[in-house]
Amino acid sequence: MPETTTGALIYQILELLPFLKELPEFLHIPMLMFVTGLIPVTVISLVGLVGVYMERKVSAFMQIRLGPMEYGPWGTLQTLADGIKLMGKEDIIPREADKPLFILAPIAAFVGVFLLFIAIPFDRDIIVVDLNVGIFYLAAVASIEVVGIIMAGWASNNKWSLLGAMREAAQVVAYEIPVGICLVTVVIVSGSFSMVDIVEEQKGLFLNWFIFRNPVMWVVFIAFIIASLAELKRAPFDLPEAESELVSGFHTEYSGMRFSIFFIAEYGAMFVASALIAILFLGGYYTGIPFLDNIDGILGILIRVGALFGKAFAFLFLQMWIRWTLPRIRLDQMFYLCYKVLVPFGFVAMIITAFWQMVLPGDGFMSLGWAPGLGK
Amino acid sequence: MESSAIFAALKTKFGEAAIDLNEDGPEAFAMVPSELIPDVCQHLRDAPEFDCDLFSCLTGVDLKGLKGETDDGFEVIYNIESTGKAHCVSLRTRVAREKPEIPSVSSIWETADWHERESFDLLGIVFTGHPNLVRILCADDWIGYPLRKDYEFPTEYHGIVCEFEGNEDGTWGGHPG
Amino acid sequence: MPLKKNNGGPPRQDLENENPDPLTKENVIITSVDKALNWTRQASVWPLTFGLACCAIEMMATLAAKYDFDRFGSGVPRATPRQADLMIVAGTVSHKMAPRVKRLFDQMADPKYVIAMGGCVIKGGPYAKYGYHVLQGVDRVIPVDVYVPGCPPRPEALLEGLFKVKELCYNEKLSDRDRSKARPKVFGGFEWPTKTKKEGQSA
Amino acid sequence: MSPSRDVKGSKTKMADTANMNTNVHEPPDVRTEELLLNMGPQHPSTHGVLKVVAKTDGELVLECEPVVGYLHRCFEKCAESGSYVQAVPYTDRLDYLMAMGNNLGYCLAVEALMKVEIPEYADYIRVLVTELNRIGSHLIAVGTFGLDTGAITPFFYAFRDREMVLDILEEICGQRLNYNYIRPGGVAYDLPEGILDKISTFIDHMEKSLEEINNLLTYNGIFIHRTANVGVMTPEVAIKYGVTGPNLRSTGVKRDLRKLRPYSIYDRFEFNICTGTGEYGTIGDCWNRHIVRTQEIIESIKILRQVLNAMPTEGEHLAKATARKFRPPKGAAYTAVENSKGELGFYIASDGTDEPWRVKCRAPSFHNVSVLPALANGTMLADLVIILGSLDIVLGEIDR
Repeated sequence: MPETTTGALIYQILELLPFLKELPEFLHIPMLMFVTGLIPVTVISLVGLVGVYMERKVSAFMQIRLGPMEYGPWGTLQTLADGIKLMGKEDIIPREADKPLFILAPIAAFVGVFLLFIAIPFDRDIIVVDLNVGIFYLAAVASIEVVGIIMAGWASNNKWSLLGAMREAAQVVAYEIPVGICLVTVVIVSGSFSMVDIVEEQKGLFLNWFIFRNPVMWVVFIAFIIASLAELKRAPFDLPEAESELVSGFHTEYSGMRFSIFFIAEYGAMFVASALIAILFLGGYYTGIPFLDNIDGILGILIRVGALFGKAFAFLFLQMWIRWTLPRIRLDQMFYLCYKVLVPFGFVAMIITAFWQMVLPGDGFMSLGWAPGLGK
Repeated sequence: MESSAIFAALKTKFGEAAIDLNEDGPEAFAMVPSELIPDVCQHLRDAPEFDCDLFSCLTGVDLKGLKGETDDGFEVIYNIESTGKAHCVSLRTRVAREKPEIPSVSSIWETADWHERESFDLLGIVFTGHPNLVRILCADDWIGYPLRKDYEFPTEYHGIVCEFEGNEDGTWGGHPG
Repeated sequence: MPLKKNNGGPPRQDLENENPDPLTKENVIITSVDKALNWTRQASVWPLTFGLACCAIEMMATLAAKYDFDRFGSGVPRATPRQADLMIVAGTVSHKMAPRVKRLFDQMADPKYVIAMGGCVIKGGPYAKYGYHVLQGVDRVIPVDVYVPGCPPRPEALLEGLFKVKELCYNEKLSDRDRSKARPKVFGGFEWPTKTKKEGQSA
Repeated sequence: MSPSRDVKGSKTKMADTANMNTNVHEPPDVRTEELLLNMGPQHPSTHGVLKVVAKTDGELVLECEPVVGYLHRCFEKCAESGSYVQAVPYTDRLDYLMAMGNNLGYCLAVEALMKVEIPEYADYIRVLVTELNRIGSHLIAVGTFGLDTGAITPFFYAFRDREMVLDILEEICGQRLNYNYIRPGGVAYDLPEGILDKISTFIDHMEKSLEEINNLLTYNGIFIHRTANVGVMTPEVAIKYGVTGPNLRSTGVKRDLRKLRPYSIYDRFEFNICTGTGEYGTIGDCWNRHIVRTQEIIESIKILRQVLNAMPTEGEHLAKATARKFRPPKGAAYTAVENSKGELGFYIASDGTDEPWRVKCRAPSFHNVSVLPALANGTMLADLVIILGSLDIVLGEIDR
């Protein structure tokens, strides 16, 4: 295992694609950037396709319907058709819109999500860059998407869009705080900012996962799920695009390809958040069963990547379940939940965690002797 | 309170000559001169024995061409109800076609506001003292008062042909083809 | 896959002879691409949530559990015209509403299709003769692709209308992509009503 | 403009500022503007083609005004241009969610003019179909109110049950929405065979299904937070604006025309007048308007049970006097029935011929929507949508 501090994946790609070394030297860095960039883009697009299909099927089954059925077996080609159709639609930029901002906005939103993927470890070695400030980086970059959305709302020159964008700004700024508290708590437990280190810390039996580390990590876990829903503007926090109130919110004036970029970015962000929940609290790419995690070779990689994807999709399903069940909350209630519920509870949990770490440094419940001998 | 008792009380308050009663038809009503309408309505709402707080309906009727009717003006019918005492009152008044003006009762019941706008919109009855007497159902620039019996259907509205196209054999309906 | 020639929609002008661009003339590559693109387009016809009257309730019933528009890829009703492909004009169009219908149609991105749902939208329906304020057929304001008669049409009829739209999508050629030119001519002219005061703000 | 501030300014500048009619004490960069929002006629939550012009300060609605008339279909002109029976299909299209109730209201008004006796069997059929239709109408109200709050799934559950109502009504009269079934003097056709069993199966199902909808929506915590204490209507405000039906009853006023002035044969059945419970929020708020509708579904089921028990197996379904062309005597009458939205009144003036001289419809939604500014001014934009949804308006009868 290489020391995962400077991007193991890049070195692996160099090993896999020896012709890169034969290229002129000035092309090395751009080609590397291109190849490594392709991976997040592919993952985002695939996740977008699967996510939208899943959303439609999940909603259908919750609403006693069938959902897409006609195109492809069980309608599996439906989202592909939607995507290609959207590319072929007329591209409308309203005359009164702020043209440069209008064009840049979806790109900014997409870039925000793209940058998130860089720091997500799919396996010990499958990570684009394992930054030593991984969590810090994610928290910072997650806010880029909101810039795109505010740009979209402003540039559209539409009152509904503007209201949606303002709601989004207020919402994201508010929920950065509980998200930050949750991340800090995790860092207190793991003792590292690096994403790989955080997962490695949870290796072993599933009781090693951070959610079981101390009695209050549950609170942090739930607070993080709620806050991530709000950051993702998913129901019941879908105020920026509240269909019954703001028509379509910030993307009211967007059509065709630009609209689909927003859409893909949204689903990409949903996946990142789900994966992040798995990484921070539920052992990331580890299954929690030691003999499975210790398998080497391709099979081991598949198991670990599969474990992460499985956990992430479980939370994706949770997000959809919540969306299709709950009504939307109001703006003031959203702030109430953030500042008067999540922030205080998160703070208390953080302080208790800090004391717990001081008194019982080590493996949480494991160190209490509940399951002797099963540590890592 | 029976409607006959209400009408008797109204007669004593506003004078025998002013109010004409008709209790033969399917609905008993009091015919009130148009200038007295706000006073009668105010009294009906405020007097504790009447307490008519719910304004049910306001109907304008064009009398032009009605059989056995010499008047060619408009009749306006007020249906008023008391939710507390569970009795109903029906008032009618008539205005001339040339000058269809009735004092508004929208300050007495909020409901009358939209009803009077509707009667103005469809029949052209002017309710004086109404705070916002503009068209409510038809488009703002609509011409004519459609529920008048002498209303002529429009042939064109903003470049759109409005004339009724039946089928060639004079029937009405069928597939657009 | 519905491959037979559509005969449900109005006749569309053939632009092949007028088109000087050799690239868009039909050839093997273009027709294959056409087929693939048309397949995606007919597979995902997103309707605009735009209900006017009784027919809108039947449109909602079609979207709901028993009939389920989503089976055919149309279960994504868009609230904004920019993202919709299909405008189902469901319900009576009055003269007051006609400019808004026209504007919504104009705001939609091409390629766009229109279903006239119900008797009122097709030709005034029961209000044709005495309904002074009812537009006698929405095709006097916007071009209509498929007519679905009924008062209101059953959800099955609306689904049939959707299949007709899918046929239209499927049979389209890249050469007449600019459907704004290929649309049937609208009978009546249309201008915005001139208004003296700002609409909706009563004095 | 204080002269001390003008000393440094040039002469032209002084002239300019003197012409300007602005307040100099206000810092120029914190001035905020009011936003004029046109909600509708095409908007997902205006339940049709209503337009609401809202003056907002950010998310706060300062003033709002409903603008109606986008669906003005000239019902009154059409009704007076044909015979009495020909006007029945036009009444269907007033409140198209409760067509049977409209038919009934219109026919009762015609019958009041005619003074015709209705066969008892026809009366039972009328109550049967009207109460079935009331269940369907309230289900739509419940489902779309859920949509307004952002809960999408309850809408599908409500529509599933409504489809069952529609199947029954379709079997009775051949149409799904606009039935044209109740005629002056009775009903158009006899009941089909075996329909009573289907109805009794349906109402058994409906009782269970309503619990499901209640669990999913009515007692959902977020839903209660969104709707309780929002748009509180006092009885005084409601009566002042002519609000009737479930909206008025939610404020605690026990006014149901089926009890107050029993028409048809409603005096034979036992049922409660549902009023706002105040279980959550205050009486007269959006949540209480919602709960009144769900409870009225149960009351309708109660009435249906009694109808099914007491109903004669066969009989005349249409009075002889109105089976052919008929001419009511000259006169006019106003009759009102309790429709699912409120008091639906018809004022019909007869000139003695077979065509009505004037038909005026007192539509409940016309009044219910006029109260919107009184409830929504000063609330938030999201609440405006909720209040509008809780009033359960149908544009077909507002604009007629």
